[in-house]
Amino acid sequence: MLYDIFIDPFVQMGAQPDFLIQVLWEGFVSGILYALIALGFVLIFKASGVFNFAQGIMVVFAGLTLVGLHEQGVPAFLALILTIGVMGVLAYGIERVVMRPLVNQPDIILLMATIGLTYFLIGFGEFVFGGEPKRMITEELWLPTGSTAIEFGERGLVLLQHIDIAAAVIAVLMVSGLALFFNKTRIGRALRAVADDHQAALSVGISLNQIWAIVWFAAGIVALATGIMWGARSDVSFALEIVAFKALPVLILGGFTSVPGAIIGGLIIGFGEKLGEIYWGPLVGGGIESWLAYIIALIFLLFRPQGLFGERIIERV
Amino acid sequence: MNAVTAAKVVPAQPVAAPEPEREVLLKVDNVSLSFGGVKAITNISFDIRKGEIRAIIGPNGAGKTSMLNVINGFYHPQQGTITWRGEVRRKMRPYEAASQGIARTFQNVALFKGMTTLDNIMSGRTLKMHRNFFWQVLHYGPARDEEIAHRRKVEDIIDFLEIQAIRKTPVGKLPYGLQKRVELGRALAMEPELLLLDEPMAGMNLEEKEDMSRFIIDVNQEFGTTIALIEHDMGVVMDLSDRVVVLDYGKKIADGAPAEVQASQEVIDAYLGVSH
Amino acid sequence: MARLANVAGGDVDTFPKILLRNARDLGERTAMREKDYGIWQSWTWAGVLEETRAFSLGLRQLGLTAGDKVAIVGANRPHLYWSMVAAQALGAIPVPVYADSVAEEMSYVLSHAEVRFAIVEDQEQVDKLLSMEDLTSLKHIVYDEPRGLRDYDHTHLSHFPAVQDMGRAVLAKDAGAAAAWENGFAAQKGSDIAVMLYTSGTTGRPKGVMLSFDNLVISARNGNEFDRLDETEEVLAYLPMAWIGDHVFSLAQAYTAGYCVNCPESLETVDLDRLEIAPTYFFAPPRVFESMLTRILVRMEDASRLKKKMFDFFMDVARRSGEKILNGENVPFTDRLLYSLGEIMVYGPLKNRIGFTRLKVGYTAGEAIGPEIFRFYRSLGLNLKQLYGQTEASVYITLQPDGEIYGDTVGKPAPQVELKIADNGEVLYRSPGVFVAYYKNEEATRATKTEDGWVLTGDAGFIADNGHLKIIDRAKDVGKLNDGALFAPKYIENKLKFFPNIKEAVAFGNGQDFATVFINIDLTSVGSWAERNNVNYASYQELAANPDVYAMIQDHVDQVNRDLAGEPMMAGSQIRRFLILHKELDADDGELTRTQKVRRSFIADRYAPLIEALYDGSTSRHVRTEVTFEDGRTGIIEGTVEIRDLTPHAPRHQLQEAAE
Amino acid sequence: MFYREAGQFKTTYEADQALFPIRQDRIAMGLILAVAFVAIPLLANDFFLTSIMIPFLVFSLAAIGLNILTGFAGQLSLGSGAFMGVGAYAAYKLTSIFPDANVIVLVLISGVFSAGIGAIFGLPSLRIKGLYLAVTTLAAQFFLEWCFIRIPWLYNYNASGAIEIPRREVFGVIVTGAEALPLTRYFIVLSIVVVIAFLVANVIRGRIGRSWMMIRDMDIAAELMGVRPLQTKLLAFGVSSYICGVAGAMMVFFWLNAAEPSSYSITLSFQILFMVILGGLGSIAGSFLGAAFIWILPVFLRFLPGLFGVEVAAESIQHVTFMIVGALIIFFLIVEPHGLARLWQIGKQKLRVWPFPY
Repeated sequence: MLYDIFIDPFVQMGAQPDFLIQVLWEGFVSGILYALIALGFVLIFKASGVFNFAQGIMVVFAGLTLVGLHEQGVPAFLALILTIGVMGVLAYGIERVVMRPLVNQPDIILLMATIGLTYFLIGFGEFVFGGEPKRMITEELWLPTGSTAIEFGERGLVLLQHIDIAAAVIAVLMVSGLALFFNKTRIGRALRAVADDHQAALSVGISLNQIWAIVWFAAGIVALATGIMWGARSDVSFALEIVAFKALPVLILGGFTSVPGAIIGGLIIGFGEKLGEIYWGPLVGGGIESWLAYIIALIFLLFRPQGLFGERIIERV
Repeated sequence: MNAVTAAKVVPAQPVAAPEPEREVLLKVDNVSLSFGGVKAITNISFDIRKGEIRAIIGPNGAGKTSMLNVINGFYHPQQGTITWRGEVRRKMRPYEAASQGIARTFQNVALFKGMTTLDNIMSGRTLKMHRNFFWQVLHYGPARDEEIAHRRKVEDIIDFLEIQAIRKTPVGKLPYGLQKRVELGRALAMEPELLLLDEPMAGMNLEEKEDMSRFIIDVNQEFGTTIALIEHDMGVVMDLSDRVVVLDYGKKIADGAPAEVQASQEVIDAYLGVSH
Repeated sequence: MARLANVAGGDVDTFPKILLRNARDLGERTAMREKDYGIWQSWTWAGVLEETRAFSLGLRQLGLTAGDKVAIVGANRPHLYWSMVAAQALGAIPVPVYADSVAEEMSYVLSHAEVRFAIVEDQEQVDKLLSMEDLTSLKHIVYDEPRGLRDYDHTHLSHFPAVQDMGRAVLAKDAGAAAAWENGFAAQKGSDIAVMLYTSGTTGRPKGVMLSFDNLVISARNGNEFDRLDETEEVLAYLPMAWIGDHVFSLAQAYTAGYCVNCPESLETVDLDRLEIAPTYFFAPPRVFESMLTRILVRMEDASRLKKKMFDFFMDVARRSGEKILNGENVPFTDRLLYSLGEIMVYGPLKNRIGFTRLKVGYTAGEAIGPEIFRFYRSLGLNLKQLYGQTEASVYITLQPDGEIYGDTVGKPAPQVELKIADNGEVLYRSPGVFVAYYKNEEATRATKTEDGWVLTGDAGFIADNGHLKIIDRAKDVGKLNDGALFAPKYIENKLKFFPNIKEAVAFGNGQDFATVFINIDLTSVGSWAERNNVNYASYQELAANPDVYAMIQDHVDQVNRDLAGEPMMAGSQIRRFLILHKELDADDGELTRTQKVRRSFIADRYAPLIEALYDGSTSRHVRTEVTFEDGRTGIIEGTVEIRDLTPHAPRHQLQEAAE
Repeated sequence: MFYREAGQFKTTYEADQALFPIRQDRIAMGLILAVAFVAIPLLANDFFLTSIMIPFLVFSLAAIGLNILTGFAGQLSLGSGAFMGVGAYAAYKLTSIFPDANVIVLVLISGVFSAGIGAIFGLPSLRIKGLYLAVTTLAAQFFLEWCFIRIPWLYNYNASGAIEIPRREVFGVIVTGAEALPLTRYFIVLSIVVVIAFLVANVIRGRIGRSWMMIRDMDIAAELMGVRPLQTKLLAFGVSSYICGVAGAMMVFFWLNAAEPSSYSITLSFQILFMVILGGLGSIAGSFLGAAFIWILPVFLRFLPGLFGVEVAAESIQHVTFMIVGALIIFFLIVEPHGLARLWQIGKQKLRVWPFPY
């Protein structure tokens, strides 16, 4: 028994290093996608302190809009631009209808509001686009398909999907883009300021309401990118929502306010989940992917309640 | 002068003469506390004697509140010991301090906002109530008898603090001065041996301060409760307290009767000369 | 009909005897309640007897003997009520005094009465008594509330329960003690002195009115019969115990009828306590009804528009037909229908909120009540009536019988009361309730009570055609303007005072060319107006000096003038100039009596410069006034008071005079 | 307006601290119970009982359970669906093992299992607060759901992977299984819900309920008053999970007859959470109101187009329901974050002080 848990998995890893690398790659790719969802959370949390439960559904919604528009005969790239527009309208709407009236409410109320938003978007999305899964318009967007096999050692073979590589590249681009945006632009600096001090942000000359609309829009674009990537790997459907919950443990690991934390947290969860599922899963009948991420986060939390990059909390009386 | 008039006894004035040494209730020995390198308290020693009103004063950031937090187990000092009723205390959780008879109020009122005045004060009786879950579920019988017995005690406190009119008002709706009074009531409901008051008169007007001072003296005299209080208003401190300890930048700079402390040059320099 | 209406007959003629009888006949009925520790602590008549007996025996142990005077000082508490009967049982005479009177005033009363014992509420009263150096007769103090008194020397000081314990110890030791105690007062007669009440007196030193058991018991019995009160009544004891009204309603009538007296938790909670108890029999001076109405209207101001409209609509219906329905007159069917709808929508809930749901009879007296205020309550279907009474009469002189309610009269002579009007217009009466004498004041007794038992009330009035007494004013206050026009200050003041914004008014004019007034604004009502209109103010003084407030008050005064112009007798005394006082009139400064009546001459002296300014044509005057705070400290209020002029209205003939 | 409180004074603490100190409230409560126990059984048809009343009561109970944890003790939970599942599976196993035992008793016992599991997942609450705790409960949700799928013993190795409730009789009356009459089920469910709601009301107004609220309102102060945080929170987790467990067991035994792991998915957790939020955190009455709202609104919406003679696909209605529920949640949070119970409270207060505005 102990052997099965503590020794055998590593023996297997050593015995088939190519398979291990394949697993790690899979983990890396899903980690990237988790990180992208988490990134959306972080953006909004940083700027407004709102824990946006709806980020996952925004991913699906963005993906569905894109595909849906294309199905209606809109050219792929026009559809992409229109979708960005839709996300902008959505961000503006959320700011007006949800965020502004709820300003200064306790965290839990805001969280609940985003859960309400989730329900609304699910209903709305299904009502407009129907409930059945859709195929992502990968080729139409000139994204690579197919795969490359890399010879590994004597008889090993690692298979890399092109779309996964593209996903990684886009993720890197997106993170760098956001970093630039935060550090180099006026709005970006205001956004950072708002995270620290609302008054300071106002002195930059941008209203809080504008800032919120902007971050929700930014989160919407991140969601669109995530949706395209994810949709290209599987299909676009509301089943994705469950996957989006995984962003929670990612954030727990990385801390709610840290962009690098979101990336690293995403990767840890991605790697951990795939390794766990492949090497330890069979011991208990498999399928542990559905909860492993949470347990990892939970164990982590017990030892470091403030997350990887969070500051230590000193409670004051 | 009639027969009855002669009967009046003037209550003993504090400080008048050094009374026989009272038993030490709590002793703080060389306590130091820091947060990530920032020293909040450095090497402080003093004691609190049974039945006295002990004031802890000092400028903002002098470490007064941290000191109270150490005493009731909310912070654990890195160095030094605390002796409570003759026993050196090891690391202690706040609820353990509570069960050993240490109650407190807070600088910024920390009432349970969702509850009424009555329930807030009832919450102070938590430790005195023992009926287990199954009786609580039934509510009738022992659990209700217990609840009623404690309600009666709580009503004593309500009567004592003259807050009958707000008995069933949610505390969130009360003005600040009354909230402070309810908080005192909640601490009193614990029937503490040592009562820690963190700026009981902060933000009060003159009349409210007078009321509160009267309540503090009454608590001390009627129930014999030992009181340690932090206060900014020097007049109040001088009137109320038997002995005063003065902190500045986490260090003790004076300790003694109010008059002595007031006369100390170091205190004048560090504190009294500084306007707040 | 009351079972115990005949209680005063036969040999049951003193309160200790009535207590025995009640304990026997009504033993398990609740006699008394006090809201204490959050609930209504209750005592049955049997319980009250036990408590009273124990305390009485304890007092005897302490040395109380027949003829001793016992001061009772404090708020309405069961212990203090029991103390009175406990003292009476030993032949001692209770002397309730106003608990909020300043030490000097109280000292005079207690010294004058030569009290040997004092039963007081708490430390405050104990300290007050201990500070009275010249009160040499006082031998022992009993207190009810131990807080703060722990460290006092208890040689001549006892806690109430400790005294009861002494009494109980006697009972435990000696099986015959209870019977002996009862025998002790069996020989007391109805003509013995029951109680001494000091009248607050608008002038001079307070006088000790000695009332016999007969005075009180017979008056109380008559009162009970008149309004068919029995042991099922609930009353709220919240008025000063030293006042004859409370003594009769909360003790004499309660004992004779056997009903339940409820003591509120504290002064701040009286409204809530009244709501909880819902008294069936209620007494209040007009100002209580006034302030209650003010608060009702102020709160309704904050109601939503729709609700306010509905309220106003139904109050209109009530004004139109409420009183008629109450008096059993004919009312159109539609109005009757609307009124019953109003009962569901407004009147019922309103009565519920002010605790009058169960009210059988309500009385107001002491001063004239504003007719609007009076009508308001009556139109809700509340049987509110006026009575006219005095300490010297054991309250009752005249009463309004059910169904014969006129706002401007105080009713018909109470049972067994004879009434006559002297040549100078002063009202005289003779009744079983007429007091024995003023204590140690032969001269005053003779000046007030004639050889054949008629008492001079000091009020001017006349008996109207319908047999009802109508009071105009204090006999000595009714005066004339220089042009010979009649000047009745109280009449004018009362007209002013039923504007919610005006709390108090003092009119001047006797021997002057025209009438003028001082006005006190009502801080609750005007304050609420200020809040609604974003007017900032830090003090009464600042609000009183506000030009908008002045304009508002000027409107009110003008309205009164218009009214006066319509009354032939009064048209000449229209108000020509007025000012709003820079401070509130206060009993602590001696400006009001303890029963909150205006002390006109005192005010005239104190504010002489202002009166001068009213008549010398100046438009403002700077004043400094010394004020006394409740704890005896003094301070100065200083400011400039503005004076405004009004144009009188031409006299008109009152067409609807017949309607009055 | 209908309240006539004048004259209702209390001479004992028992009366003052009664569950319904105001007479009119007692009368209203009596009326509600009379309607539930007499009028509805007399008047309602099977559809109304099966599709509206029974699920409403089951959800009410689950909402009460979650409300204890989230509303009273202030610990956010997203795992109530799974705890309901634990109750369902436990009851199923119990009745499989003890086929002759009284199934109602077994349903009540099943809650003990979910209470234990709930307490285990509550352990981290000592160190973890607020949103972080939501992750713990999500872990419970997904882990338990996985257990329902992967541990065949739980569903007696059925090929379908679902549990199907066998026929059981209590005192000769069929209470579970397809043949059980809706009315029988209704009475059982109603009785259990009423009794548990009453017991919960008792706990809430005693020392334990106060301790929960102390932790919720200000955990530091609570600790300094002598409340032991761990015990208190675990008790809240335990009691909450017990009630959810019983609700979960009732859901399958007296309503659905059969259930599969997806019946107790995160969707159910959210549904219960919505009931609690819309109904009102920290209110037992609110739990009923929330359950009624969330359960009955979709039923109503399903019938609404029919009333206007419009044919709408069932699917579309479901989607619209989602949208409406989502929008309503946001609307309520904006207008009255304390839910229907607070609206009810405000309304009641208005009636009490009528005609005054306050």
